[in-house]
Amino acid sequence: MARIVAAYAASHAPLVARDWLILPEPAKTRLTAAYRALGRLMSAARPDVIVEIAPDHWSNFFINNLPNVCIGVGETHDGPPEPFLKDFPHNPMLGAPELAMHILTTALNNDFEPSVSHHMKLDHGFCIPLMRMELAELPRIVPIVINSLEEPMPSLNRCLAWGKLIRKAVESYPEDIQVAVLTSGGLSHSIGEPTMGVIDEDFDRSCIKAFERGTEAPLLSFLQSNLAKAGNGAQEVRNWLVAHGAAQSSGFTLVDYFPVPEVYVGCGFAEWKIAQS
Amino acid sequence: MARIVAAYAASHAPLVARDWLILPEPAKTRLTAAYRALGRLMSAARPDVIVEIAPDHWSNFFINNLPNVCIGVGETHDGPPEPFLKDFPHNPMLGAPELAMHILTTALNNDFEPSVSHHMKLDHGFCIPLMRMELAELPRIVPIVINSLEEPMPSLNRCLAWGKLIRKAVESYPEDIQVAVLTSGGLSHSIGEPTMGVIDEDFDRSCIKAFERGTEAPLLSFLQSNLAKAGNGAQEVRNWLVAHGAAQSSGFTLVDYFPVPEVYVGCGFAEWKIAQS
Amino acid sequence: MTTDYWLSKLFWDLQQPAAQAEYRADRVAVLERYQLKQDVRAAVMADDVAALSRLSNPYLLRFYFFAVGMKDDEFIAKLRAIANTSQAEKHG
Amino acid sequence: MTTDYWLSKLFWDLQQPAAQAEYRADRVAVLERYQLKQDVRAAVMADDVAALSRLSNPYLLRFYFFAVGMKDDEFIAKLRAIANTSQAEKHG
Ligand SMILES: [Fe+3]
Ligand SMILES: [Fe+3]
Repeated sequence: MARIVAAYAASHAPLVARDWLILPEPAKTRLTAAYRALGRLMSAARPDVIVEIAPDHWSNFFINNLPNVCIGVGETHDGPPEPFLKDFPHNPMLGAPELAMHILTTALNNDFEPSVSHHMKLDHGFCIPLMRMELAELPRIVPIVINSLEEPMPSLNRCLAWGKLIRKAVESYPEDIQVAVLTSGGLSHSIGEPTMGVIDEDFDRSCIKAFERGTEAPLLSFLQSNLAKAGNGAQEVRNWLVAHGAAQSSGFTLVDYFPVPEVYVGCGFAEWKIAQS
Repeated sequence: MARIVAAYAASHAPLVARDWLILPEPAKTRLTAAYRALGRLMSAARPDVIVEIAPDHWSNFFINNLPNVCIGVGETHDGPPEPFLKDFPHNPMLGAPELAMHILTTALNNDFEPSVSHHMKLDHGFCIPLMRMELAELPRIVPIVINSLEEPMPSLNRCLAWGKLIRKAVESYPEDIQVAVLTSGGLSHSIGEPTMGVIDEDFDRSCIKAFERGTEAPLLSFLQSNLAKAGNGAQEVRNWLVAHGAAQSSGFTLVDYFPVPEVYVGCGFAEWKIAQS
Repeated sequence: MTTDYWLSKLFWDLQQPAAQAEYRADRVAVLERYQLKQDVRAAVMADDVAALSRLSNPYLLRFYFFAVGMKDDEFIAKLRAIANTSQAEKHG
Repeated sequence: MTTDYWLSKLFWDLQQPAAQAEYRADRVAVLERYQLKQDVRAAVMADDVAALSRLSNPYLLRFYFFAVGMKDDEFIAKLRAIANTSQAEKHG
């Protein structure tokens, strides 16, 4: 049987690639260290497959057919379409179509109705962590897109339920493989709205505390009350909730947190504690 | 408050338009009568909006982003893209964006995660009943696409749950409007598989009986055991299940059923009994 | 069935009348634009209903053979032959 | 916010570098292809951040103004002005 051996969270921002050469040295050093720390943890966990949970930044999907949840079942996934990521080293990325289809059918049999994609581009949200973690070899990827950009979005509760569903699917997958969950997004930031550039450190630190503690009810109630005030980019924390559910809400260890005004994002990096069921 | 005042089922087939002029007279007469009977019932029910539930026959969606459920929230919907429907009289069709968005948000708040489309084409599945019912004036349309063409699909149980969700959404919509549910698809038929052309009258008549009786458990168990053997086109009965749930599973009155080998489809037409809650 | 993405994409794109016309006029040129595996491409060139039926959605398969001008009778006969072959394989 | 489909489509399409280049060279010609309402079209021609911000997703808005070459500082200043205006309206 397959099992979830690790789960990680990392923030992303296009400017972590586009403006990399002009970022102040301290920010660059600390970002590099945080991503690399996750990369070392990931390598040590030796996953065969990464289930990566991230938003699509209008790269694949448009409002003519906008999924709230979409599972990528392709044999491969194209690298990031953003010109500033043209040097992304893993292009195309290998998918894990059997596991992905198993997650899809498990979802449909358990009252979830994701969209499915046989061919996706993975944009900076998916690829910046993968690139900056500097993995020697990239495991196969099952991308799962959670709509975190366009209202209305899946409820916070449902994001947690999605995490549990992913765990259930992995644990009922017959092949004996190791799966890591990686979630990309958050913490506080604002894009294209009047608060653009504002980072809400108070929100970010309280949010991290709520994830660290692990317990679902206070985490959900904290987010219910505060997420909407932390900028539209903070909605990406929905992806963290999915990973939290997949890790069975056992809390996590912070790797690092620091606001990076130059990329507009409160950047958080963490490793979940993995409950073995 | 809005309410569901009626619910109807009608089969469709591209050949009911493409081959209309060369269909045998008796088939044409009986099809005309059945669609018109539904049209008269629909007119008498005076709906402001039709929530129409049907599959997309690869007109809007492809496997790069295939929704299992998609709600059309557009102000208008384009008419059918099929060349043989170029004379479809209502093009574009008016949408009901507020009601559609209310169904979408109700869904997301109740652990459903449909896709959303702000711009859809409604293909022959949606439009053949609308055309042949010969409505003097077309009410506004909220299209809801249920994946019935590509495996895996939403579970039978979930289709019923979707119907109940639609009802809940309509009944919590603040405007005082009348909503009709129209579902399009089924009964037995096969498209592009070795049984293409086979109509399973036994399945169709038993299926109709199970819907007439109304009770959910035997209906679901009948479909669980028999749907897969009635041809891939029979999967469209999932759309009937959605309407059944929306009508609160009170059973229905058959308007007509007859196999039409010339269009490959066992054609059923029915009106649900509407429970008032 | 294993879904072949590029074959399915070809089928899907050919729903457009303009694409159909181009395809009828110059199949080879259109196929250049799809990353088809060698054997899949050969099955397309040979109008091999049986082989293609294992690689895409049956509705798309039907659209495709309708688009390239195969009559329903012939298409259905070829589909039936698949069933008969696999019957024969099972029982033979 | 009311989503304007065609404006959003314009923003979305302009993520493609080729489309961006065409748009910078001849905005009017590109706009012909989008069914924009009169006032929306005028807001596009005037680079009216405030007006356009009410009609599309904020990420798409940001992509768009980046694509047409507006610097982040200027874009953010215009966004702040919206907030200040609506503050003033509320409190004024
Ligand atoms: Fe992001
Ligand atoms: Fe159909």
